[in-house]
Formats: sequence, structure tokens, C-alpha cells
Amino acid sequence: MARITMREAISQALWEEMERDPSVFILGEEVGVWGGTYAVTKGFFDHFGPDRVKDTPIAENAILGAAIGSALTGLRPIAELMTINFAFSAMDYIVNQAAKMHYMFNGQMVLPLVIRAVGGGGRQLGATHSQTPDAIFAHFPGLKVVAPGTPVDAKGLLKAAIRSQDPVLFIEHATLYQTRGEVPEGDFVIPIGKSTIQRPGKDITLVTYSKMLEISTKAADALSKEGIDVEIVDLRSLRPLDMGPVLESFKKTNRAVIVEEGWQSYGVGSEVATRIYEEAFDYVDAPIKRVAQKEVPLPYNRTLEQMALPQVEDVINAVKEVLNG
Amino acid sequence: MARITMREAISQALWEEMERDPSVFILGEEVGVWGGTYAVTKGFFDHFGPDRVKDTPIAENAILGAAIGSALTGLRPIAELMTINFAFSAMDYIVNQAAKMHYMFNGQMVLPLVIRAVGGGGRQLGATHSQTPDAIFAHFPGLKVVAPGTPVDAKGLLKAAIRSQDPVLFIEHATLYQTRGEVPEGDFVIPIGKSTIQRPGKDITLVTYSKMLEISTKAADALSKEGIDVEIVDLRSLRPLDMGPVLESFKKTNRAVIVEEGWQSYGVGSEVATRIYEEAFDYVDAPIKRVAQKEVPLPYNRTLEQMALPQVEDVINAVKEVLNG
Amino acid sequence: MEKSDYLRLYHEMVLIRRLEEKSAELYQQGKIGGFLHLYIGQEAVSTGLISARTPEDRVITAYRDHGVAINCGLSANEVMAELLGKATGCSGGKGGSMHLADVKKNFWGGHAIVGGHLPIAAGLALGDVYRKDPNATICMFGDGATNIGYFHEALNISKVWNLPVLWVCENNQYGMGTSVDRASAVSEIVQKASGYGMQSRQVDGMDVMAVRQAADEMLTQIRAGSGPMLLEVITYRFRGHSMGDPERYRKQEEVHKWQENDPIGIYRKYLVEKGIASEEELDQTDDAAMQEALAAVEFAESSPEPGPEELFRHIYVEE
Amino acid sequence: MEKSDYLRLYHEMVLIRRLEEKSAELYQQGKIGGFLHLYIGQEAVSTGLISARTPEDRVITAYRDHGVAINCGLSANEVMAELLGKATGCSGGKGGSMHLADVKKNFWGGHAIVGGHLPIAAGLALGDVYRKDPNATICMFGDGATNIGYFHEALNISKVWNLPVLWVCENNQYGMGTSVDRASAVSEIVQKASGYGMQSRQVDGMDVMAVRQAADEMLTQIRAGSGPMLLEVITYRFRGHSMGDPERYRKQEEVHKWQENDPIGIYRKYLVEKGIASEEELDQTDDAAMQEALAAVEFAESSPEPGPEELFRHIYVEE
Ligand SMILES: Cc1ncc(C[n+]2csc(CCOP(=O)(O)OP(=O)(O)O)c2C)c(N)n1
Ligand SMILES: Cc1ncc(C[n+]2csc(CCOP(=O)(O)OP(=O)(O)O)c2C)c(N)n1
Ligand SMILES: [Mg+2]
Ligand SMILES: [Mg+2]
Repeated sequence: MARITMREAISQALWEEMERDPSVFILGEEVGVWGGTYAVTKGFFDHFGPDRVKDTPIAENAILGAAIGSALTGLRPIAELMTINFAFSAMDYIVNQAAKMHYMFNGQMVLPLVIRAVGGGGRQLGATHSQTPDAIFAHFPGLKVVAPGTPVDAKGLLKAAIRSQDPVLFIEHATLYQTRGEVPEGDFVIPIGKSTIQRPGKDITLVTYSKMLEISTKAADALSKEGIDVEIVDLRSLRPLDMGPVLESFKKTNRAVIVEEGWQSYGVGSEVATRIYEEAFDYVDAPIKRVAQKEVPLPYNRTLEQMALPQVEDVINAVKEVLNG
Repeated sequence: MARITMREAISQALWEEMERDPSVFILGEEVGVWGGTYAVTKGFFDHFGPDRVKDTPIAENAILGAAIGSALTGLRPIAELMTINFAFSAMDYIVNQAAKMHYMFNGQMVLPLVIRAVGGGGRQLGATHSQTPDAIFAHFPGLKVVAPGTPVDAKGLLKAAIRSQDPVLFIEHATLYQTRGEVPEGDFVIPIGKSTIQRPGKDITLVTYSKMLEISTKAADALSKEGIDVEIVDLRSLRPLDMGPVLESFKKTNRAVIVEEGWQSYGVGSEVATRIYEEAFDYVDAPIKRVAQKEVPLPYNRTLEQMALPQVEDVINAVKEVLNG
Repeated sequence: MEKSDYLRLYHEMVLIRRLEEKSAELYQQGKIGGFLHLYIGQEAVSTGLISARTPEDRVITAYRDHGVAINCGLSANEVMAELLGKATGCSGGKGGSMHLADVKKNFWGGHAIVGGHLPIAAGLALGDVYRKDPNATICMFGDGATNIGYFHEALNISKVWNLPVLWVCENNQYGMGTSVDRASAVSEIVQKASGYGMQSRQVDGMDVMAVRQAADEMLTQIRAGSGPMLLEVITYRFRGHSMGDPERYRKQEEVHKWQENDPIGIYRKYLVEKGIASEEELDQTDDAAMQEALAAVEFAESSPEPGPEELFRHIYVEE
Repeated sequence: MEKSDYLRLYHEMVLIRRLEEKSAELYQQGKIGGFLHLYIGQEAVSTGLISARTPEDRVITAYRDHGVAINCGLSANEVMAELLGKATGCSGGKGGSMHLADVKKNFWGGHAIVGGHLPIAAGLALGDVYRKDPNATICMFGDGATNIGYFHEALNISKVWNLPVLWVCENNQYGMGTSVDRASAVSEIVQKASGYGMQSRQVDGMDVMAVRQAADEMLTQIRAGSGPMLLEVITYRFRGHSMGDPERYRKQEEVHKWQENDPIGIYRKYLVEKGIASEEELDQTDDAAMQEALAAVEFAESSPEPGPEELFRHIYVEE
């Protein structure tokens, strides 16, 4: 198995699926000649040509509308939003069109559509460009929301998304592109909607996903030196939300911390915590804690920005509080 | 005190504030000549004239952008979104502009802005026109999100919103406009960000807001006949979320059901439940339950639509389950 | 055109009219819920337009979609059943009046977000281009829709990508209660084409033959690769925007003046004067249409509701 | 114009250039984070434009905002301090390069969502109209921004409401790596004005005097009630879109050809040839600008970071 970056893993998934299926194509801002602003589609334009790697105007509604329309005709568009923050400029197409058309027309319309969007903070891009609003998309039935935390998951889940008959919002964290991990060669698919144990442990359950898997893992490493054995469950998709492994883990550890990058209020942690209480109430030994972004628009200044984002220390502290709780 | 409808209460608040402060004006689709599609601004155009009651093109971004820009110059615009579903067509202005500008420019920009939006399902308007996505707006710091459940609250809170220096999303439920209640004559303001006990009780706490206050009250009435004494806390605003009265009530009853109209996942119930567990864990006698919309795009057919929406029966059942839990 | 074609168009127009009159009654009786936007007065637009399409040409429109559905070949039964929210409706009762569709007939809906379907229309056309299928996409929308950003992004991208779309603006003078000049910087919608370097044309929407001819010529060019074009059709809705419109924004005289140009009356006169059909033949068609409308009501009313299991069907293709 | 005015404009242009060269260095050193979009090559646009405004005229632009900030009268110190995220920055270090502003100087920012500030500009102008203040609002944006829906809605509403806005498109030939003809249905941005029945004009953006004159004439009309107008300024950015642009989309020869038309060089030549200033005077101005830029770096580097309490300040006016 090769150790490749998340960027390479995503790039491979796209490339292989385009080779495999001529109905797969890419559209978005700077995906072609530029090679993708995060270099994910570097080389694609030269290889697949302008019809399958389509540069678009700056017009997020047109991008997603064109993706939806062409998906209706049986194509498999992969629309790229340069960052997830620009999803707000075309929100209707995600939550009100893609998420609803199959149901509203009684199954007549099928939308095999992937929207790739780069998310996350930590790069001093300021309040409008640094968000992790994943939870708000996951609020809408009809949409699938996937956010991988490792290269292998990124590749396998993206392939599943591309082959899916349903609209999938696929969120890639900008600061994970350089993260390396083992990825099997060749074709493989990881089904959407399965949480997974990323690190086994017995003392406490950390539930997390995307970038916060990295932070949580660092916290777990540090805690293990103090003899605290952390189990990490990676949600991988927020809708469907697979509580199976979370509950299994929790029933073993009886304690949990949920770590997300986005704001706490009405976020991922509250949903997961509530589900644990609903479905494993008798196993709760201490109140579940949430680690999340401070409730402020993310500032440009680096120190302030890092203060606002969840840090390894925050996770460590939360774990200790729950263990002492 | 007069018993007036929610429509009249809102209308009065708008009228009185416009009389009081010449910098207050209204803009939106059909607010003028038509008189508001829900007749809330009937008569305003003739009285205040076209400069203060501005009909707009169908252009939600222009409406909200114009509201933000004019607010920056010191005016107090009240922008109307014909329904909250059209907020998705101008999402950026709500969560990425209005919510961020004061912070991002270090307090230089002040946005005394109200966005009125009609929300809710139950009128067979189909999947794209029937949503209650309140929670996703409340996810964003920088925005205030208010959703009254009674005429008196609607009037007092709307006045507070209009006088506020901060951007407020004010959500009115379409099926509450005919609801009547006592409203004091003349000027009064209800501060934003205060939950309130709408019905005192001792056996269980129902936490709810907006339309679901009505449903919850009906459930409480029915339950009282069976000797179950329900306390109802009305959140009234989702951001700021005032947990004070919720916790106080819960510490007394030790049991809670949260009733919201929107989808359950990543919704209001999960946030409130998690906060209760975090802040009153030792008082929990039984798992908290959530009553919410079924996780489907809302169908047109009346029977199916009503199946999907939370009903009085659902609340009654949830209360009984929690009491027996 | 054969005589039968002429009569077919006449039949479609009358059928749409009768169906909608019936639906207004059913709405008053509370048997239809939600919003109901009548097409009465505008029948010549979709009838002329759709008569010029090939079965492979795709059609997509807004929520004022009953007429288009009939013109695209949906039965009166399945249209009326959808309005009543029945399982036999073309969208299984889940869509309602604003969301009629039949994908197999290349009718891609009925869409309720103003202008929202324009970028989707561009995508439908992109699908054809991608597969090198020489079809056109006909996208209809109102005058009010030309002021929203969706319109701009869709028209621009369609030109940049040379997509085979016929953009059809049904200028019925108002978006709800707002007249064109109160909402649009230019009162001639055709003028908007120049911002996209697009060919355009304006046509009388009360004259079904004129609409048909314009559409035919433009679609022929579009299928041959001309790229997108904009057609503005001047028309008028005789009824309110939807049921329950107080109609404070226009005078009854104005409505009456337009009603004198009833597209059905104009077409009827044309058929008789040209000697294409006799009054008797047309009366027969009128009767047939009325019977069909009544039968559709009967069918819809006696059709079953969708079962409760339908609530959770079709959220996803793959659960 | 007095001689001092001419020299002031020259000084502004050179100061912008030097400040940005310095900021590029600081970015390489990791002292500036996030995105940094340089204005180098486009200095004549904002300098000419803003020189024609009254202090009451409002200015708003996109993220390529360093030049505009200086032209609006922000000090080099507070601009550079903002780029470094310091407490002394014009936005307290919270906004960064893309979010410069000084409301007191009627500079309404720096905005990072492409086209997003256009509807806001309409609102600024609406504020003036509402109060019957005879000011204009100058709204600047790129060629790429003309393809997004925000542009359409803003231009349309500005015309319908006859708002005093000068819409200024800085056509620097590319939106990131996409040339105008690959993104826009019309390659002459001025042509888009016709869809809004709006007066328009095109001007050479490398010639500060030409920009100034066009802006002056148009602003005078706008303040007098003409309604909105569109000005297309033809220009070019000499650097990449932002730091780290691989620039695969254009040839170095193309860049060099445009660099021969350096707006500072052109203006310098103009001043000397017209006998307005001597080479020595201009050299002195160059030196002064360089000193100012260096001092700004010094100021910014030695300024304090915002304190931790700042994190929770200014989320709301009323907590
Ligand atoms: C984005 C959006 N904003 C507002 C509405 C509410 N609305 C429904 S129809 C309509 C008027 C549309 O007018 P026009 O495009 O001229 O079509 P017509 O009804 O005249 O056929 C409005 C404002 C909507 N459905 N979608
Ligand atoms: C809505 C939105 N989409 C995409 C982006 C990413 N983006 C930032 S700048 C830019 C190019 C803008 O080009 P143009 O308007 O020509 O301005 P220029 O950079 O040339 O000054 C893009 C695509 C964004 N900031 N906002
Ligand atoms: Mg219309
Ligand atoms: Mg540009």
C-alpha cells in the first residue's frame, strides 16, 4: 500500500472514475486550465479535455444548476465549489433543489450528482471564507453529506459518492490535503453512511470527523502517555448519520466527548450527544462534553483564529473533565 | 387589553415603529401595492408612501443587500422575505454578510436590520415552500434569530428587533397569523433573548417555540385532563438561546420533551437537550425526548403532510413515554 | 400542418381552459390545497411553443405549469389527480400543482422557486451537448423571473457554452402585483438578450400560430447549433396570480381589454376564416374537451390517496 | 487641478506600488497570512476614480482593496498593520487584507464574496436617496464578478430605483485564471449595460487622467440625478491573482506587453512632458513613498497584536 496525501487520494478517485465511466465529468471555477485552486485536478484538463473538465464563470448557481440538470439527463457531474463558503451563494440548489427533486416528483427525477466543497478554517482567510457549516447541510433530508478525515476514506467515499444515484455533498478540509495515509492501490469503494472506529480504546469515546480526527488523534496520543486509552469514532458522513459504532463504543466506555470544528450551537455535537442520551441513556456515567469552535465569526489574526478553533489541548481537557465527571 | 391576531400584532409593531422613527422603512416583494402577501402591510403603502414601503423586483439578494447597505448608512430597514424558503436564494446575505460585518470590520459597521420571513409547513405548499429551517440560521454567531409564538410576543419582540443595532432574522409562522391573544395597547418592547414560561406546571417541561407552542399547549390541555401538569417554556429566540428558564423548569420537573416543527437532525431539540444534559445532568430522571418533523421533504398531499408534521398526539405520546421512562 | 394538427392545438387550448376552470372550483371547495396558479389567457403560449418541439426536445417551466403539462402530452387525468394530491397524479400526489412532470414525455417540471429552473435548464441542454444529441431545451419563465440572479447566470453560461436552449419569457405584464416597469430596468424583456450577445425575438402570445412559427424557426436554428436564443412572448393572465389574489394592482378595464384578445377566440376565428375548420367541428371539440375535463375530475376524485408508506419513499434512490 | 493635486495622485500610485511590493515580501516571510491580492498594474484605476469623488461619495470594492484604501485616505500604517493582523490595523486585525475599511472616510470595505458587495452598494446609495443627500456611491468590481447573479440583481434594482451608483468594472482580463471570453457571454463588459438600459462608457485604465476624467463626468451626472451608470476600465494585473498563483493561464509575453504600459510610468511621462513636474520632483516623491512604505512596515511590525479579549468583542453591538 502506498502512503499518499489526501490530495492525491481525491485526485486518484476522480481520475479513476473518469477513466471508468465516460458520463462522469467535472465542472467548477478553475478546475481546468488552473488545475484546481487546491491542485486536486492538476493535469485533468490536458488529459480529459475541456468537455469533461469544464471551467465555469464565477456563478455558483449556474454551476450547481448545470450539474443538477445534466445529472437529470443521466450524466454524473462532479461540481466543485471552490470553498464551502460559496455554497451560501447557491444554497437553494443544494438544499432546495438537489435535496428535494427526487422526492417531490415521486422518484421520476434521479440526480447522480456530487458537489465537492473545500471547507474548514485555520488559514487566516477571515470570517466569510473559513467556515465549517457542515451541520446545516446535514439538516436536510434528501442530501447526503460526507466529510472524510483520512486519505483512504477520501478515496473510497468519493468513489462511492460518484457512483451514487443520490446527490452527495462531499466536504474536503483544506488543511488536510497534505495529510498522508495508507491507501490501497486500484479500485475500491467505501460505502457512504458508515461510521468507523479509527482508534480502539476502552476509557472514553471521542466522536469526531474530518480535520478534527487529526486533532483528536493527537489528543489521544498525548492522553495515552498518561495512561488514558481513548477510542475514536469517525462519523465520516453526517447524513446518513450512522450511530451504530458510536453507541457500541459508548456502551463500552460510558463516557464521550464530541469534537467538531464548527460552531457548537445547533451543530454536530448536539445531535450526536442527544442521540447517545436517547439510545444509550442507561450507559451514561458522566455528562457528555462537546469541543467546538468558539461562537465568533473567525477573525483574520492568527492568534485569535487559533483561539477560536478547537485545539488538542481543548480535547485533552474535555476528556479529563469527563473522566473526572 | 385587546384580543388581536398575530397578523394585527405584527402589523401594529411595524406601523408604530414607522410612525415613531422616520429611518424605519420596509422593502420586499409585494409589501406595497399588494399589501403584503399575508396582508401584514395592508394600508401601509397608502399611508407611508412608496419611499418607505418599497416594492422590489423578485431579487432576494438585491433586497437583502439593499437592506444591509442602507442599514450601514444608519437607516433601519425591515426587509421581508415572502417565505423563509427564499432565504436560500440569498443565504449569503444573512449568514455571511449581515452576521459577519460588524465583527470583521472591528465594530465599524453597524447593521440595524430586520429580516422578516414567513416560515412553516402545513399548507400543502410542497417541499420547497414549507420549511422550518430556523435552526440552521441560529447556527451562525452574529445573527439574532427570533420566532414568536403569541401575538404579544410578536409585537414586543418585533419592536425590539426594529430598535436593535444588530441584524435580526424574525420568523413568523404562516399558520399563526390568525391566532388571537391579549396584547397591551400602545408602546411596549420585549427584549430579545429571553425564554419564558408560557404555562406553569410541575410534572414535566415542554420546551418549544413558534407554532409548536400552540401544539404543545393543546397537548398540555389534553394531558391536564389526565392529571398531568405540564410546564411550557417558550424559547422565543434561538440565538441568543436563553437556557435560564429551561433549566429552572427542568430542575423542578426533572423531565423534558422538546417540540419543534423542523427536522430533528441537527435541529433545535438536539441543542436544547444537550444543553440540559450539560447544565443539569444531576437532575435528569429520564431521557429527554424530541418531537419534530419526520425526516422527509414535505409532500403536497394533505394526509402525508400532516403525517410528517408534529401533531398534538405526538407530543402527548412523548410526554407519557418520558413520564414512564 | 394537417387539419388534425390544427384541431389538436385547438383541443389542447380548450382542454387547458376547461381543466383550469374546474380546478378553480375544486380549489374553492377545498379539494385542492396549496397554491394554484392558473394559466387562463396564456394558453396560446405553451400550445404554440410545444407544438414546435420534437419529442426529444426537453421542456421545463415554472409553477404555472398545467398548460405545459397538457401540451407535453400528460393526460388530463394525471394532471387533475396531481392537483388533488392523489396517488394517480403524475407526481404521485407529492408534488401538487406547482410540480407536475413526466420525464418520459421530456417534461421536466413544474418548479416553484422563481428563476430557479433556468440554471437547471442549462444543465439539461448540457446533457444533450455532452452526448452530442441534437436536441433543444425549451425553458419557460415569467417576466418577474428575469430580475433574479438565476436568470443572469443561466443566460450567460448558456451563451458561453453555446447550449441549445430556447429561453422563453412569458411576459404577462406582472410578477404577482408588480408590473414589469416597476421591477425591471428595461420594459422590453428582449432587450436583456443584448447583455448576453444573444439573438432574440418578440412575439404576440395571444396568437398561437405566431408563437408556433417563431418557436419553430428558432428551435430549428438552435438544433442546428446556433446557440441559445431568447424569445419574449407578450401575453396576459386573465385570472389572479394564484387563487386569492386581491388584484389591487390592476384595473378591471385592463383585464377586460386583454380578455377581448382571448387566445382561444382568436384561434377559433382564424380556423374558421381560413376555412380550416367549421364552427360545428370546433363546437364538437369544445364538447369533447369539456367531457375530458369532467372525466378528469371524476377520475381524480375517485382515485386513491397515496398510502402512508409513500411518506418515506423516494427520499433517496439508495437508502 | 493644482500642481499639488497632480503630485498627490502620483504619490498615491507610487505609494500603493511600494506598499504592495513590501507586503509581498512580508507574505513570503510568513508575516502576512490568508490571501493577498495585489493591485500592482491597476493603480491608475482607483487613483483616478477616487480622485474624482467628494468626501461624501461612498466607496466600496472587492478584496483587491489596498489601493482603494490608500486613495480613500487610509494611512499606509493602518493598512500595513491590518495586513499583519495587528490591533492598529484599520479593522483591528480582524479583517485582514481582504477587509480593509474606514467608515469615517466613507470607505465601506473590502469584500471577499465575488459580486457580493454590489447589492450592498445599491443599499448605500439607497440610504443617500432616502435622506435626499446628493452623494454618489462608487462600487468597484472585477470582470469575473459580472457573471454572478449579484451583479444582475444589483444593476437592475439600481436602475429601477434610479440610485446614484457609479458601477465600475475593473476589467483586468481575468477572473483568477479564466479570461473574460471564457467566462462572459460578451467580451465587452460595457455591453452588459444595455440589458439595464443604463448609460455606460469604457476607458483606458492605464491612464490615470483618463479614468479621472470619465469618473468626474459620470459622477457629476449621477449626483445630479441621472441614475446609475456603468464604467468599464480596461486594465491588467501584473502579478498573479493572489500569492501562489501558478499562472498557467497566460503567457509571460502577454504580461510583459502590458507591463510596458505601466500606469505609473505613463503618468510620470505625462507629468514631465506636460511640464507639470520635473524628474527630480518625481524622484523625490518616489523616495518619500518608499520611506512611507518602509515606515509602515516598521509601524506594523512593532504594533501589538489584538488582545485575547478581542475575540469576543463586536459579535453584536448589544450583547
Ligand atoms: C426565489 C423566489 N422568490 C419569490 C417567490 C414568490 N413568487 C412566486 S411567483 C412570483 C411572481 C413571479 O412572476 P413571473 O415570473 O412574472 O411569473 P408569473 O407568475 O407572472 O407567471 C413570486 C414573487 C418564489 N417562488 N421564489
Ligand atoms: C461567490 C464567490 N465565488 C468564488 C470566489 C473565489 N474567487 C475569489 S476572487 C475570484 C476571481 C474574481 O475575478 P474578478 O472579478 O475578475 O476580479 P479580479 O480578481 O480580477 O480583481 C474568485 C473566483 C469568491 N470569493 N466568491
Ligand atoms: Mg409575469
Ligand atoms: Mg478580473
